[in-house]
Amino acid sequence: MFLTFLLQLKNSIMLGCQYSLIAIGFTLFFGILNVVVFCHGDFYIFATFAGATFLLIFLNLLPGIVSVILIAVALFIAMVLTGFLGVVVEKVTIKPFRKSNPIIPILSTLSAGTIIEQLLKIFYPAGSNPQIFPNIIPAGGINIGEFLFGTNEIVILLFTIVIFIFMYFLIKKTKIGSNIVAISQDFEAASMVGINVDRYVSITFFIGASLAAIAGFMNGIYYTVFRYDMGAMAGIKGFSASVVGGLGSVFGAVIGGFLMAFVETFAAAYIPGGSAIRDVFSFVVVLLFLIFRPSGILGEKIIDKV
Amino acid sequence: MIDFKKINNLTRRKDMKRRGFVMFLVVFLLTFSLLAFAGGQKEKVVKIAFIGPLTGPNAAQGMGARNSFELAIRQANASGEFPYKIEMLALDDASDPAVGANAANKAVSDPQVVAAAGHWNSPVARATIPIFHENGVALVIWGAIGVDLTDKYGKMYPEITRVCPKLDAENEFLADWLLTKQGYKTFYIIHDTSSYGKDCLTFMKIGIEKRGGKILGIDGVNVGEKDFMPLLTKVKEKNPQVLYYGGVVTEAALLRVQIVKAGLTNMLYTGISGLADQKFNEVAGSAAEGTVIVKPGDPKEVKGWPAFVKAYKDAKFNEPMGAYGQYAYDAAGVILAALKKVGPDRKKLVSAIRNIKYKGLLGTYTFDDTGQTTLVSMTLLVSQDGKWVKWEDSEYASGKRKLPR
Amino acid sequence: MKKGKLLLIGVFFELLLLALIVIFLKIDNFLQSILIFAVAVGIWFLLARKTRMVENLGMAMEEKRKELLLIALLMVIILPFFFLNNIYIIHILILALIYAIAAVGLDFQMGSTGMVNFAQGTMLGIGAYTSALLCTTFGVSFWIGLVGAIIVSGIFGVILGLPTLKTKEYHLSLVTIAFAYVGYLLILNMKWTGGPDGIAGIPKPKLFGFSLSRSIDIGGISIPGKMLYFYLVLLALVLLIIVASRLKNSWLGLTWNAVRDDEISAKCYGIRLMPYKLLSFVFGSVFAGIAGVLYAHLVGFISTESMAFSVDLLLVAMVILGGMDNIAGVIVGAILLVIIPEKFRSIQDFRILLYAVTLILMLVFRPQGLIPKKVRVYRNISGNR
Amino acid sequence: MVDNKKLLDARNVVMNFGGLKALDGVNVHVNKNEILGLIGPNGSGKTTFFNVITGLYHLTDGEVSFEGENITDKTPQEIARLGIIRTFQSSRLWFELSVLDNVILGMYMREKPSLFSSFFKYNRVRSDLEAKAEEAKAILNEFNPDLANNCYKRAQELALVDRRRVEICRALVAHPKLLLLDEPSAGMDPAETKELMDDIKRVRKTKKGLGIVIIEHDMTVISTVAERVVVFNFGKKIAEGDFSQIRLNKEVREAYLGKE
Repeated sequence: MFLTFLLQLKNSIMLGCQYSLIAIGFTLFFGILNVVVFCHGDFYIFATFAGATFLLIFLNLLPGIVSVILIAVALFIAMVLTGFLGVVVEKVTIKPFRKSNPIIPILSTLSAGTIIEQLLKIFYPAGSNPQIFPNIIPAGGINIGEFLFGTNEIVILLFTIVIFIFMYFLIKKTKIGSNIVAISQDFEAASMVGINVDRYVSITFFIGASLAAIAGFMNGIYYTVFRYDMGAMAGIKGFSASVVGGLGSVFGAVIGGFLMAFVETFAAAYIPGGSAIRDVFSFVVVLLFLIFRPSGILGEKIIDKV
Repeated sequence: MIDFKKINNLTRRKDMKRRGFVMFLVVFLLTFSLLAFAGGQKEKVVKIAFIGPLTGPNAAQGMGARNSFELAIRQANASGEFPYKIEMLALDDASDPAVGANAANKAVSDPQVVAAAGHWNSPVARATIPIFHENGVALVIWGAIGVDLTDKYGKMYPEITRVCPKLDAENEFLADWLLTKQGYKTFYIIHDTSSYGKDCLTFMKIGIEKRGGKILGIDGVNVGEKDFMPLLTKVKEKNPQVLYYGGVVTEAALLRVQIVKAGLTNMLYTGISGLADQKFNEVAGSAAEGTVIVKPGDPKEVKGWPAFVKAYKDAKFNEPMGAYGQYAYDAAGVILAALKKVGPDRKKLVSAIRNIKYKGLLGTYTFDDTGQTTLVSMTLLVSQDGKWVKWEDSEYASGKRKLPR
Repeated sequence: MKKGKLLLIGVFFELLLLALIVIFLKIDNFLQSILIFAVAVGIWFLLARKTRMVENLGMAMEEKRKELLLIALLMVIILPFFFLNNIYIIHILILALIYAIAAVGLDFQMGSTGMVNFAQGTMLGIGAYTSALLCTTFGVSFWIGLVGAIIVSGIFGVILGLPTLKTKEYHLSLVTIAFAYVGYLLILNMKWTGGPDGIAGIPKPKLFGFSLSRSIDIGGISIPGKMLYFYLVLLALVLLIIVASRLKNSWLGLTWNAVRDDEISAKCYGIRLMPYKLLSFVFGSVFAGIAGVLYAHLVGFISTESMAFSVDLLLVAMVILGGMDNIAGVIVGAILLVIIPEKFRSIQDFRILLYAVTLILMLVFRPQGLIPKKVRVYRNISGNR
Repeated sequence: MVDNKKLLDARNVVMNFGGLKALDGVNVHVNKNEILGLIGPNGSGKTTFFNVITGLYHLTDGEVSFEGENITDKTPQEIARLGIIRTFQSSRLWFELSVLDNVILGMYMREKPSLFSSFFKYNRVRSDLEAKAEEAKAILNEFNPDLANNCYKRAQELALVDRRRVEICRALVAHPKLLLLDEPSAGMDPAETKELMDDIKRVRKTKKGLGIVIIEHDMTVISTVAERVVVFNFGKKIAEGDFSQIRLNKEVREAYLGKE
């Protein structure tokens, strides 16, 4: 009984890692440009495709090389590609609309997402079928009594923690971070004091997208099966998580991600017939937050300036 | 008629240019009207409609079936037994009832169409059956296995017949094998929330309980779900002997992989034709080993099979045949046989198809009073070394390997 | 410029348009349809460049609005007669009109009040399910089903609208997205909605005794039931257009726009935001509900596919493409986005891709839509234009 | 001759944003028929004061009463309906609407728009709106004939001066009892400023009993139009009186004029 509870806890943490990584991207983008990038989930699935492709290439071209290095390289490539994708998407579908009605960027990014998804489906070999993520992490793991902790799970968990720490330092301790923060506080002012806003916007999108890439890569490692159309839902979940945590707050995004994961997992596990409508529960949580605390857990209160 | 002079005067500048434009407009108008109203006047052809998911999630199944169907038509034309040219009118239902309804309307509104074969998804069939009934066009279902399609609609409407076995037969067979032959006792059922999954649940449940098996739990998952760990952790606690999944390949494979991850190694994983696709073995990889499924009538049995496969290859289609190609092929065969008997007449064809006795690829087709084919044969497959192997010649049957218990 | 001549120009263009539409629908070949489209667009640009045709047309629209609209309506009425031998096209036309109704409803939020709403398709589904359930389980008539659907979708409109008290822009969009998913999943997983099997055998409405499912003969030519349904839907659309334009051209429309353009100054002029935002949601949902009913009784079958998220997106795209806060524009957008994909069926897999690309191009090069909104004109005041 | 009945009376108003005290117990009153000038360096809390009066900010402490009625806890809408109308520093028109529509919407509070009538008495609603349009056009014409002539322009297409004019028209047609002008002359050249001041004077002549509070940086405006001046600094009222006295006030000089 209690063991099952622990296992469910582990499951939700695994899911939470992915959600929060995606959510951070949303929160960064919103912080700096006040836009919600609705194709973020497609960055994520794109990264899964990229990662899988390069891993396959490596495993076929140079078998017998230490797999750790291969994984690192593949992940790196996936991150870079996705990062650039993010930058391009910003240039094409967000920059032109900085001044215009917020409805417009919502739609432009949405359609950008659709385009990515469709391109994957049409031009990736057998893209409309479920794809296989090469099984690179050795099976097995640590057994603490009945409690099984898989190798890939350990890897994912550690890696996520590293990323969180990295993000913390990036935002708090580096020039890039401070500039990004400056821009998010006041776009005009930042550009006046001579921060090259466009450059930092691009940097932010690169970072956000590559975080999604990491999440996508983990998605591959964890589930090993993926399909072109799995991005949209992941994106919406990430967005929800960032809102629940408080749009604009990185730490909030992390909390939000895990909260969403907990709700879903335990709804599926402990509510009779809950697994079919687990998303209902998470979305209801989102709705409750939006109605009673729109600023989220850590977001600062929204007051419209006069 | 419109006086262009006036219009010219209206538009203030008095050069010839504008007159030119207006004339251009008229010319363009006339040409295209001609272009539009011409057409239709061709040689005498008879069309048979094929409807299936040519796009969307099940496009692979749909295209394979479409090609097989076309193959049958080509052969018929080549045989020269028909005094007219037979054409296939291939329509897409995109697995969406509304689109399917459009397609059905398109089919029935084309006077040259004499009969139709249709649908891989039961919901789409439910949407189109009334349309075919209203217009008195025979519909031979080649791939949709929802039970009510014949049990309910087939009983009411003489237009509806089905050449593929319905879903309950498969579950019945599987349940019988699991309980009486293999003696499994405790089961856990997971199904997707599509109507396919729900029917799977219904009939597997019946099959198990009828034989005194014990169902430890039932859970639904949405199509497109990828995280089954919470569910499996729950299952592990219940510790059943068999996990039955009522659904289709992608989720089935994801589930299979996570079963291994969750350490449920001493549990049999099983399902029906929804899993019957090589893709499952590819995607689930090593985890797939030892999965047992039931699939209607393994065509490789019948002796016409090699010829059929060869013909399909020679036809140089881009897509593989899919799991339901042979049924589409026989659906075409049934329609053509009836056509040969009564000629291109919608009304006559309806009854002709119902009462046909046709020797097809998979066997001899006759239809009962619900329009369901009486031709039923089931094969049991087990995943062995990344392939679906017939149970009889598998190492599991020979005892070389053991099924988990 | 004489008014009579203006009228003539207007009529001429409308005839041209009608011809184009008929031809476009008649042709089954993808390339030909593209070609026609290209030619039409080309001619339009030539005219706009080189002649006064277009200005005059604009003037005609101003001066002879009523007459031209009437003639246009007549043309729409005769449209189905071109396709007597092809019910399929009439079916498509009906779908176009139905989606137009839903899109006009969505425009109350997106265009007039400036709130993006991704749950309009869900509302359509709710309306459809309400009527379907009433008609199949309680066997009531189409009309009672319609009334029921209007009430229910109105109520859900209030429910969806309430969070707007607290949320704006992106948060609001998330509210609607969440609402859409929750609605979809609940209907999919509940017993009494038929779950994934949906609801089949929804009866065709009866009009003065005879059912719209069967065709009737009038003076030799048999008029298919579909065509009567077409007129039913057309009637609904016209009535709802009148309602919509009255709402938009009265104080309600003005206040909606005020809320859209600047909430704070709206407050400072005594405009209470909440009731107006709610109203726009309620009206929008009711329109969607009516569209849903018409849809359900047309297809005769309703399942959650008809209210999937893609439908929500499609409706939003219609409003954007056509032109926000402009009824005519929205209707054009709806009709285009229903009819053109039917031509694209021949290039199956690329269809959705083309959608998305067009939408982005649209947003970049003409964000105000095909037919941008116009400023309100007050007739009888001195020195007009 | 000014009749000295208090129109607006704000007693020790305190407004806190987190730590920072934007308003620190200021007492300001406005009489009928008078033009009160409100001056002070940037960030001294002038605009905040407007926002508090109009109910956009909810004040931390103190009390505001209007014609003897306590409006401290009223919503912006209610306050507007009582007759306090303001303009904004960065003019806040409804930019996608035509000039005409902007002014017509100014008359919103004089109406009781009802759904019923917009359906069933549509023609009456229209004719009523057209009457409103006439009135709007008339007042636009008073301020600037070209405005009346291009009354179908979208507000966003207007020049700054005209935007402010439209804003004032919009405010006037709402029949205010107290009119709050937030830096109406900001970004205008002297000539335009002059016209503006004439406009303001004309307004106070035509509208009987109207009180006006005007925030300004431009001392010439204050000196010409304001009968009484209140000086803010760091959220406190540091001086009050007519301009001639104020300019001699030592504290004010340091705080404010010293800067110029």
